[in-house]
Amino acid sequence: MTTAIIGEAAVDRAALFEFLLRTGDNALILAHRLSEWCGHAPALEEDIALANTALDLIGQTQLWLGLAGEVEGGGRSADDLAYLRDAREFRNLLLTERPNGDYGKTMMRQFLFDAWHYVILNALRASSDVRIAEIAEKASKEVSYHLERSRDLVIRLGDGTAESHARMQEALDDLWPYTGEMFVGETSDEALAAAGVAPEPQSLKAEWDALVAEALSVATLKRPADGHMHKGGKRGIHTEQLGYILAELQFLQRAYPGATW
Amino acid sequence: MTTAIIGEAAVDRAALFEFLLRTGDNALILAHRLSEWCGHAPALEEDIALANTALDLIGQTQLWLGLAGEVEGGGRSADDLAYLRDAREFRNLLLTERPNGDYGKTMMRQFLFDAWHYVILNALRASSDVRIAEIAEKASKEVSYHLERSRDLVIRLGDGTAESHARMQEALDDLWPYTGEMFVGETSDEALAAAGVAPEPQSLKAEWDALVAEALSVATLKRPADGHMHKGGKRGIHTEQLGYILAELQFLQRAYPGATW
Amino acid sequence: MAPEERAFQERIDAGQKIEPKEWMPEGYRKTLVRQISQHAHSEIVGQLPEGNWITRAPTLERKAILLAKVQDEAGHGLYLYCAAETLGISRDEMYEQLHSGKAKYSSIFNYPTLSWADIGAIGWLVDGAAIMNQVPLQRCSYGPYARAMVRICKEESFHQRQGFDILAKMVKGTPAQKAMVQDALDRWWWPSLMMFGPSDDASIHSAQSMAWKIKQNSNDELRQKFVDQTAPQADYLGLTVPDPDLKWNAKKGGYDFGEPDWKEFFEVIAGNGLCNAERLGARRKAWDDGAWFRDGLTAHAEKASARRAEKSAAAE
Amino acid sequence: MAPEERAFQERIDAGQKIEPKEWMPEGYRKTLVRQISQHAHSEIVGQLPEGNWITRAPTLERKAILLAKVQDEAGHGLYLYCAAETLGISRDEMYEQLHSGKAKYSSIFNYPTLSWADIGAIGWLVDGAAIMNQVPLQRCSYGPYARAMVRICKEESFHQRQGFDILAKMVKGTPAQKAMVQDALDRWWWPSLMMFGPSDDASIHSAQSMAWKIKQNSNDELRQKFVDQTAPQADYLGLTVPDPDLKWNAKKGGYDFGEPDWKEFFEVIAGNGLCNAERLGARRKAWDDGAWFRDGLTAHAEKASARRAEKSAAAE
Repeated sequence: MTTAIIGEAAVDRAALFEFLLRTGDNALILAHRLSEWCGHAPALEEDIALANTALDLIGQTQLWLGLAGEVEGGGRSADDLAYLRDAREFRNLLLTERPNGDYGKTMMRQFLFDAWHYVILNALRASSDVRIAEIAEKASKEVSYHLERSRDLVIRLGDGTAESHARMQEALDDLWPYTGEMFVGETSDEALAAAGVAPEPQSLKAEWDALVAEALSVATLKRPADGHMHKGGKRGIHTEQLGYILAELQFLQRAYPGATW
Repeated sequence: MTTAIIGEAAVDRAALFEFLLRTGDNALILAHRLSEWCGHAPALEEDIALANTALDLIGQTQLWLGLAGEVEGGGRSADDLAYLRDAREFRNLLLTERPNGDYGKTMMRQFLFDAWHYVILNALRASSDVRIAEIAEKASKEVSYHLERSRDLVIRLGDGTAESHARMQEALDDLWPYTGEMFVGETSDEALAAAGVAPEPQSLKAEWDALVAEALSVATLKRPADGHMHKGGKRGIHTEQLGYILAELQFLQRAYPGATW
Repeated sequence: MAPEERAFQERIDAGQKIEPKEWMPEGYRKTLVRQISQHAHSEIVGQLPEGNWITRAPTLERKAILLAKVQDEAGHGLYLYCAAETLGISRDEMYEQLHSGKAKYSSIFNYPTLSWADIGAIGWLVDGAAIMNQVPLQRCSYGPYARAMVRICKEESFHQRQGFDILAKMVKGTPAQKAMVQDALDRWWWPSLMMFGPSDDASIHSAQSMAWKIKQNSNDELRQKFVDQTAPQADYLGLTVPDPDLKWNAKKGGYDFGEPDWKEFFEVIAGNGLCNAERLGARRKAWDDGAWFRDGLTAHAEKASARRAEKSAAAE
Repeated sequence: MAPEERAFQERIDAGQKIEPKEWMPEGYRKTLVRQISQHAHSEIVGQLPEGNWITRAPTLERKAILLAKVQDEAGHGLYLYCAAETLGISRDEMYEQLHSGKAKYSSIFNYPTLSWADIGAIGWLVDGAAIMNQVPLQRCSYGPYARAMVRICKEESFHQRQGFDILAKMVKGTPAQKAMVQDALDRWWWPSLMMFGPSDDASIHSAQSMAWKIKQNSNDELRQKFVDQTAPQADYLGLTVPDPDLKWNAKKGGYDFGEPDWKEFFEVIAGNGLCNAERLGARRKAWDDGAWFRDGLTAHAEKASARRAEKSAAAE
């Protein structure tokens, strides 16, 4: 395998590529789910906020997948990676592809993801790879706002009416088994951590746990027990949802190969 | 424009191609909608019946689009026509692309379509084009069974509980504006009718009206007034639904161009 | 004319702005509420035909631009609802009027978006026509509406350029792409012309609206201006405007053009467009499905304020 | 052993079939109900992973074949529910047990179908393993079950050939297609081996089921047979079975192979497979959403029979 010299550290190019795909795919797939709400949110302010969050995430997708293509060195652009890979080559967390459900479920998914996203981006700001550090610097500002919003809504709906409380608790219980995957390290992660490029996934858990526990407690929601956790996204084993997302997302690029838009 | 000699009649090849696309696309798109129910129907017998109807319709699609490709004379197969045209080139009735809704709506859509399908296929059995007459002969046997089933369910649900009655009436009211299109003739239809290839669409209305009126009356459902009728499908102006159907239907052929399966 | 009405008209004639708390004739208030809320509803419903292509946008860049645009439009809806609220109607009342069918929204959004080129055509033609209507509204006599329009017009002209850019890229692309663009123009041209409304001769409202400086140009004037601006752009793109009567008239210094199919216009207004039921259905569903969400937020706000009151009482 | 129980066992030993109304030990009845209903549930739930690809099947021909297959499976469900009903349990009771989680279905259907090759792999491996289990059941001591199996086995072997055919076509295709097939084998191989259940040493039920001729071969025997049949087919397709321990053992005239990950097996049984919640959720939703439909049919049937009764009373 080839290695890339970044600053001081020599890291495995394939491992770095995988890591960047994961980060970019998370943003892309979650933005897709949020976009599905367009015009259908329960309040105008929510339509605006969702479009804004999706927009931030698409911007981040461009940066992460752009860098991934650069690291890969095969001439693939961010668009090539977004539009011309099939499901097995996607590396997003299963959490990001979960169906929207009701607006409470969408917000709970967002909060659980934002809290992790915030923690990992903060860590990546100190990456030994300056390109990663720069993207993380920009993205973490956006994501800290996402987290502020999704945390706030989880709290208000959790501690709202009996119905909103019940819906949020159900959303939390349904989504919880998809959170463990955020902290599962693949072998490639060790090398990246050793080189100071990216943190080991499990090292982020304590901070995420604390963020989540605090918000859930204010929201009067009960943190589910850590039972079985689903995984697979990082190795391209997805739920059956992803194929449908990609059929839609990639339609034009697939149907009109080689066209520029 | 070129003309095709069929039996005694010389008909416009383009008009014939259009007609065959319409007939094939109706079957393909409706089969797609029915397939979406797979494993989700309200009774096991319904799962079986839906799969069976979809299967018949896919078989008919193969025959109609196969003949369409032959008539076109450009070497396109039934699969090419099904998988490699975009929405504007599809000629199905808007009725066939309406979302499934609840099972009552699916059955109402089926009944309204089956009644028309039965009438037109019966007429096509006497087509001056023997190839069309042969396909119609085979298909009309299948469709007479489809109609028997959907008519029966519309009656049983219409004259069932207050809830099932209300659902069926709502389905009927929602779908009614999509039925007028079945009887709208395009200019190309006149030539086909003159050559005895296919009936003029409006000539089928009386028989359809009678079939529908009889069933609705037994079902204790109120036939909606003939107000504004949507159209466009025959000229490729569809609802926004069709694009999503095709993104899914065509994914593999688009993503893996040239592969054989 | 009553003395206060006369004074009101004199202020308008003098080019002064009317502000929320000031006296105004009931007809003026009603006309504005109708017009502003209809405009706001159009922004909201307008999210749907464009939202239809966000998940299928052909590149990440185009997706981002479309997301930003749709976000702007929801923002415009927000300013406009706020402007209308200064006239003594609540946002919920306006929603109620939309959902019941009492209030209208722009008929153009009852046409389906059938290809990616439609997203370009909406920016170019629909936003283009909207700007033509809205630019004079920046000088409307009602202050909050005029000020909202300043901001909206700036963003809209940005959207229009982006729409044009989508098409400019596509016409330089493959034959299939170029055909998509022509097809989009064929379908959106006439509905865009109809956005200016029927000829003013047919309208009773227009004269009074003109006197009140709510309206500043006739529908036909604006339509002419739109055609004069748009026809050369179509030409630049290498497209054929679907109007055999369209031709340059050197004498009048503008284009002659055909008459839109007003029968279709009134059909769509009457609810018979291809998408009326779906658009309104989607908005109603969003509202109904969101009831628990809004109730939850209200309940939380009440709890929070009760807690604050309790705390401050304890602190005293 | 009570005399009737002894007589029962003697009939079984003599190879006679037991029929519905005849006396049978309660344990025999219970075991059969559990096994037949679990089998029926598997057919029904098994529609879902395959149904996932009907709308995306790559050709019309493949779509038709898959539709026919799924239809057959629903049909198998129907025979099997009928066979179980002869033992005094209703179909609704069996559904209730499925929906409450009391009754199981084959764990294999809790894995996702991620590519078109999975449809081939399910036919080849999953149906292949199912046939291995089912062929001996044609000689099962309970008549209705044995007869249902005759019909089912015939169709299943047809499905298996179709699945193999999907893969045979793909491995001759593009590198991407071939990679899809290898990936499908990698994911479905071990779960297929697990379909035979843990080693019989671990099972208390097995000995009694064998004595009653409900079961005729040990799990390990059938697993060995499956590997012996399937490994050469993988070879023929040019695929690599994801088991480093797999090799031909000339002495025993069969393959040696590795141990499946039984921890995963029990996890999935316990509800923790990737799709458990979705599969059961889909079935529950289908049932709940369909309540009005079934009620409507029942109400109609009652009305119709009341009308017939009235008519025949009037005629007398």
